[in-house]
Amino acid sequence: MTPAATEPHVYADLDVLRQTWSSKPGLFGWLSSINHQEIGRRYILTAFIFLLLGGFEALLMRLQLAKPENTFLSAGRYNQVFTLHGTTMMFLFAVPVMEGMGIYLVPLMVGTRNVAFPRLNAFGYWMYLAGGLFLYGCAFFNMVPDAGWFSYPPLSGPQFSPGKGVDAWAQMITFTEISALCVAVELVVTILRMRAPGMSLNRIPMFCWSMLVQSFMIIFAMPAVMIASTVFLLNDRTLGTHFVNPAEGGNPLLYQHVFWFFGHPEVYIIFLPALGMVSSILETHTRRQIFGYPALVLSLVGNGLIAFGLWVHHMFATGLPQIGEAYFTATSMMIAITSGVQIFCWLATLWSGRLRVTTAVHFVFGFIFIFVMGGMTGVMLASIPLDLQAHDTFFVVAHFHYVLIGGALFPLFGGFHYWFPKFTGRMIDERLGRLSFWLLFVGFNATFFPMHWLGMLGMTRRVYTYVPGLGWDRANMAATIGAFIILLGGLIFIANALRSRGSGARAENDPWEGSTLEWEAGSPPAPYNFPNLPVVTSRTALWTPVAERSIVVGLREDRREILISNVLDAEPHHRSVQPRPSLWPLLTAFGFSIGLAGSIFAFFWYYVASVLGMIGLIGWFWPNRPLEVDP
Amino acid sequence: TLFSLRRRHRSLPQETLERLHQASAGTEAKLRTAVAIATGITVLILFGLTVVSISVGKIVSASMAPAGSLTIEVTGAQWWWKIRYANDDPSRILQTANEIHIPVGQSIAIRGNSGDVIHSFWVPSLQGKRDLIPGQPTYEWLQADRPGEYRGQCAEFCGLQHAHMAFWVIAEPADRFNAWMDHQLEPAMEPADEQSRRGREVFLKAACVLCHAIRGTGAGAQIGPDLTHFGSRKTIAAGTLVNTKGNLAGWIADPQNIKPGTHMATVPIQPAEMQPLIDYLESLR
Amino acid sequence: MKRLIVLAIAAASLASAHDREPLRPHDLWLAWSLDPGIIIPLALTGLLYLRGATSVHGVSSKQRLYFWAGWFLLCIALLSPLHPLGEALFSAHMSQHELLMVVVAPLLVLARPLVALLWGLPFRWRRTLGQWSKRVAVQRSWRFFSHPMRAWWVHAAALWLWHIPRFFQATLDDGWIHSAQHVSFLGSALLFWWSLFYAYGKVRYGASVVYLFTTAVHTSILGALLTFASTVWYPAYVATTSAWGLTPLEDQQAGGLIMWIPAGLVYVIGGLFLFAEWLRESDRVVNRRSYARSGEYAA
Amino acid sequence: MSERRTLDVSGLPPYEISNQAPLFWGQVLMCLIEGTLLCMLIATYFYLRLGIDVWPGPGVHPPGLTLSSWALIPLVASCVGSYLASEAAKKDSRSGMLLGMGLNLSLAVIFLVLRALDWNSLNFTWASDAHGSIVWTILFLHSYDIVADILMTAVLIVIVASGRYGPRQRIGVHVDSVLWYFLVGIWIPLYGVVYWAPRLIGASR
Repeated sequence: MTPAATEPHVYADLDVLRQTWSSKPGLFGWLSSINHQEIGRRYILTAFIFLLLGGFEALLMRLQLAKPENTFLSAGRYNQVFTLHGTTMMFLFAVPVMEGMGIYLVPLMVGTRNVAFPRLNAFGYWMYLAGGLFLYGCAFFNMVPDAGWFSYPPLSGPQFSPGKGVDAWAQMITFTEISALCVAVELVVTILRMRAPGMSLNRIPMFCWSMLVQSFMIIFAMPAVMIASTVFLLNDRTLGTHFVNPAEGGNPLLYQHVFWFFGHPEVYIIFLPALGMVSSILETHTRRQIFGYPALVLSLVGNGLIAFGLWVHHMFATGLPQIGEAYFTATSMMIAITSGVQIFCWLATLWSGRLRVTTAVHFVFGFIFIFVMGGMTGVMLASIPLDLQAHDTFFVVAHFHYVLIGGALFPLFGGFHYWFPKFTGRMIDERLGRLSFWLLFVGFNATFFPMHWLGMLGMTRRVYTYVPGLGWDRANMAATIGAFIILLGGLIFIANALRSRGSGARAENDPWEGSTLEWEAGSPPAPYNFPNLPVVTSRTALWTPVAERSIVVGLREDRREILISNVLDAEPHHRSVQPRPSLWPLLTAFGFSIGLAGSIFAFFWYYVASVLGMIGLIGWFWPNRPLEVDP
Repeated sequence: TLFSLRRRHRSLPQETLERLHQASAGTEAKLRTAVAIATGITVLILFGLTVVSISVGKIVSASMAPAGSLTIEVTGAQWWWKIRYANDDPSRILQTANEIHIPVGQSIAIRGNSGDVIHSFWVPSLQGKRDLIPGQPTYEWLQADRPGEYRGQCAEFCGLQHAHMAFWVIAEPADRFNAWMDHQLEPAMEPADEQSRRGREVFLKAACVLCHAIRGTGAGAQIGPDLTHFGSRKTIAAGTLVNTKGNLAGWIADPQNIKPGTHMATVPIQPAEMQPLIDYLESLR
Repeated sequence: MKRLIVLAIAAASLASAHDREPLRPHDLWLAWSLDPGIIIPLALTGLLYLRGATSVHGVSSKQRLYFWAGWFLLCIALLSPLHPLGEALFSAHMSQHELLMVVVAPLLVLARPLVALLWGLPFRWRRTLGQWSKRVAVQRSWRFFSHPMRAWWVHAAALWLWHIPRFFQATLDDGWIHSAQHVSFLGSALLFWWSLFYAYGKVRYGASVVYLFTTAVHTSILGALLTFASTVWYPAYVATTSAWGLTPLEDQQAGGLIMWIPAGLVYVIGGLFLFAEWLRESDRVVNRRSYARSGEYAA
Repeated sequence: MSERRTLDVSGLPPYEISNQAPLFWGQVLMCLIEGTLLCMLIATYFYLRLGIDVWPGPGVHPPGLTLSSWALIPLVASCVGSYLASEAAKKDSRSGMLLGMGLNLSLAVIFLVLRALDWNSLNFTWASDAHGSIVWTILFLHSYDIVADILMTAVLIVIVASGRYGPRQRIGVHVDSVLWYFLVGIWIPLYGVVYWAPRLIGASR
């Protein structure tokens, strides 16, 4: 850190601040860290490892499907692989990686020192890690789920899926849900109550808005999947309840309703943060304030609201009341309006700004192109007569990969390049970045575009092989080749990240001349983020000349003091002291994990989880020594 | 558009950032109009598509099989299809498997059910999907306007051999359909030669009868597909193999090799008995 | 202060017993209600507002628009053939209820007509009413129930309880119970919408969005239950729906769908409206703070 | 060294024990999560009801009204204890907190005993049929939450009684009360569903 003398506007004792906010040294410090940057980085890194695993599984599937009657994978193995692929990508990669970006960036963007509940944050990460290890650990001991990432009963029920694979799947959901819910709670409070003075609602950066809406969606959607996976499925399997057992009054469709009540919002939970990233990248790179800020915010909120009314469109084939078709189609179409507004606002921003083209912008263009295509097939699927043909075929596979890879992964990669200097303190190599973009872009389209065609020709999803002579051979081969181009692009992406992290050019605080507060912090930021908390006077905080902005003084530096502000206009309300690093979140997570993992074998382990968890929580909340008493 | 946009902006000289950060009020107003118009057009297009979609749905459901039409009960099972032609006259109820014959130009009612997990009944060229759900029947209808053979497949993941759960719909003119129906209603043909007679004995002696039925013989089990007119079907093992003697031999000898996980048991048959058995089954036309 | 209008509506609805004979399609357009028990209170409310709104200052033209739109739709809901149609079709009955709860109620709340209505009254009545409303007990209980969370519960309870088959069935058999149902639907909806808009001022619009959203979810779950039910909940409609080309089950599904989707859409629009107001308010407030006032970068 | 304009916040209170504290907000969000969970169970109850003609199944008695209704009295009354405790926490009155939490705890335990007696009198289990499954799940989850909050209150009593508490622990007392209000409030609709629904929508649909 540069000494205070060269930073003319620092009114803080940096040494004291650093000592107060740093994690403890050594392994103990690593395990007990509650710093949002460290935990955010851990989330992102762990999620990328799961992305590699999920991608590897995808390659296995593509190899198996490259030609008809292939015997590369057996039927059983293929079912396990696609189950793991879907589960990994949805629960262990896509949601956690967005959470990680949020945990890292939100406190910086709103101008505070940490998330609202730092220990909860650490606990959430450990639960996520434990969930991932649990699923793959079970797989290692041949308890591999094979009923799909959706695990519809009765197929996933006790009768048709003996063994422990599905139980492992169901309990893994609990781990990741707990983690996602923890993050949602702390981000909501961080964004609503810990913003820098002056950052009124209409000045919150778009990325923070997207994380806020996403967090609320998590709060309302994730309990549903816990009901579906734990209460319905796991209890039916291990305790003998009858929620989805038609023989005793249960109903398999109940599971589908509840699962999709979660499952549809889940798509937006993944996708909304990506929209926020696109807005951030575009604002900085077009060097103009993002066009249509209120419209963008409202369409995010609208997206979040409408997403909860669409779950039925995953169930058209189950035989819905005829009279409802018009309603269901109309609502499903409606979600296209909010997405359309976003796209138009970005185009307007591009049109009237002065664009600087970097790798991040490449990914944004790739996103717009792919996502618009995915949106169009989405509109097609909203039509019930069409959906009844395309449902559960490769057309749908193509559609949601266009929406999820195009709509979430490309912006994520763009954001990764954009914020790389902030994460690591080094610039990422542009040439390799563009190369990886083009490979990913071409490979993606080569892989997934033919799948539209395959679906039209009647190739259903989740088949481990197909008979020759149906006209599916060539398109499948093309898709497999495309998958390898994606692999190449991905490898270059990784190589670039590793290489730039070690030997890239040193990054300044604000290499892109960005508009939001994170660029005022160091690259990478000091443990306390800002020497003095900033004061915000406009929507594009950093583009306001320094002379027009104030900084906050008067927060104590010798303890972890933060500023709590009002929701509406971020008027400072009171100060608050945050807890110190602690091993208890890890221990609590460990206790819960042991119990939850054991519970797939016997109910008794829930009591173990409760007792260990309770002991952990008591330790967590026990008054510190020395006691923090205020004067 | 995007890439031309990109070029346009790259060629422009840099201006001072302060002037760029905030577009002028006039530009903003123009952009606002443009975005509003674009959104309006989107809404109109979506509205149009909704109307089109709904009217297509109406047209589709308008040709739904009227009450009293030919009703076929389709029951999904792990990994084959049980087909039952319903009839008020119990003697004209027909049970068969993996192949549906229908008369051309008539709307046929399908009543879907499942004996185990959720399957989905789908003939891409004739109709959309309908899930088959244990414990609650679902309804669908089919109509073929031209004679022909249409492939159908299970469209809901249903376990290990979901990939090998196909069937064929064969649409024929009404008279040929009726002839087929009458023929199918008859019990199995008496073996015509010594070889087939031996084959029937093999069948009835072996474990085959624990699962399969051949009307007119002692075999009446309902666990696996009904084989009364097996020889007349296009495929073996729910669309997995073409129905030839060679394929049948391979299938009986080692079903797990051809369709791993299938519930068809490997029944030990002496090599000398295999040929008669095959000849017998293939003679069941 | 809303209770006055609630009383007026109560009086209006009390007399709104359904006719005994179910409506047939060919009578549809002639089946306007001429029940004085409804017409008189409605007309009286209109007259009072007309008189009051001219004599009191500060009633904006927007408020007038809201009031008259709400009043007109209230008349439509209670006097038009929709009302007798609700005797024959569950879906029509549901449309009537939703009209009251998600269209009329928010419009009347936005119009804030109480002052104008008070001014429409003769002076002495106005003074008595004013004094009565200033009583501590009245003020307190109003404050208690107009808290958004309590209003949320009251509205939710009204909605779910009345859809219990035997209660709903009872409304069709007895005019008084039916009126009680309409009063509790409209009254609780007025309370609910009022609490969202005014209970805390604009500062809490964000919370209002959450209340609206959760209401949208629970009503859509009730609608979905009606839609996916395989049996008819309200046997009273079994005999009457076929005249309108619907099976009783289809009629019930249509009713459920109306509650689920169009009503849900109104909640979404209402939520976005509140959210936009919230943003606008934050802009106004923040520019009052000297340290945070935006200079040339005014948003 | 160029001067920068500053905003001094040293005059603001260093903590806040009220509904403005971040911990309160976190608790409210946790309650939203738990509330969503329990409301989904209510929806599940009715959905399962739709598919069955006789509810609860033949031979199953609907859960009894007597004990469950009497149990409401200590439950609702225990909120008074919570209220006293949270007001005392705001005023930093140790005896007040102890009194409030003690009252809350003892009434909650009485409720729990009544709940256990009532639960014990059910003539069906989770494995009897779908009705049994959902009723047991609702009772289990809610009781689990109640027990967890009782334990939390007990721990807070120990902390406060030992005198080793600061503002953070007082916020804890306040937030504990908020959680208790939620658990009491959410029980009202759950009680209606578990005990009244079989009577109101049981025999005829």
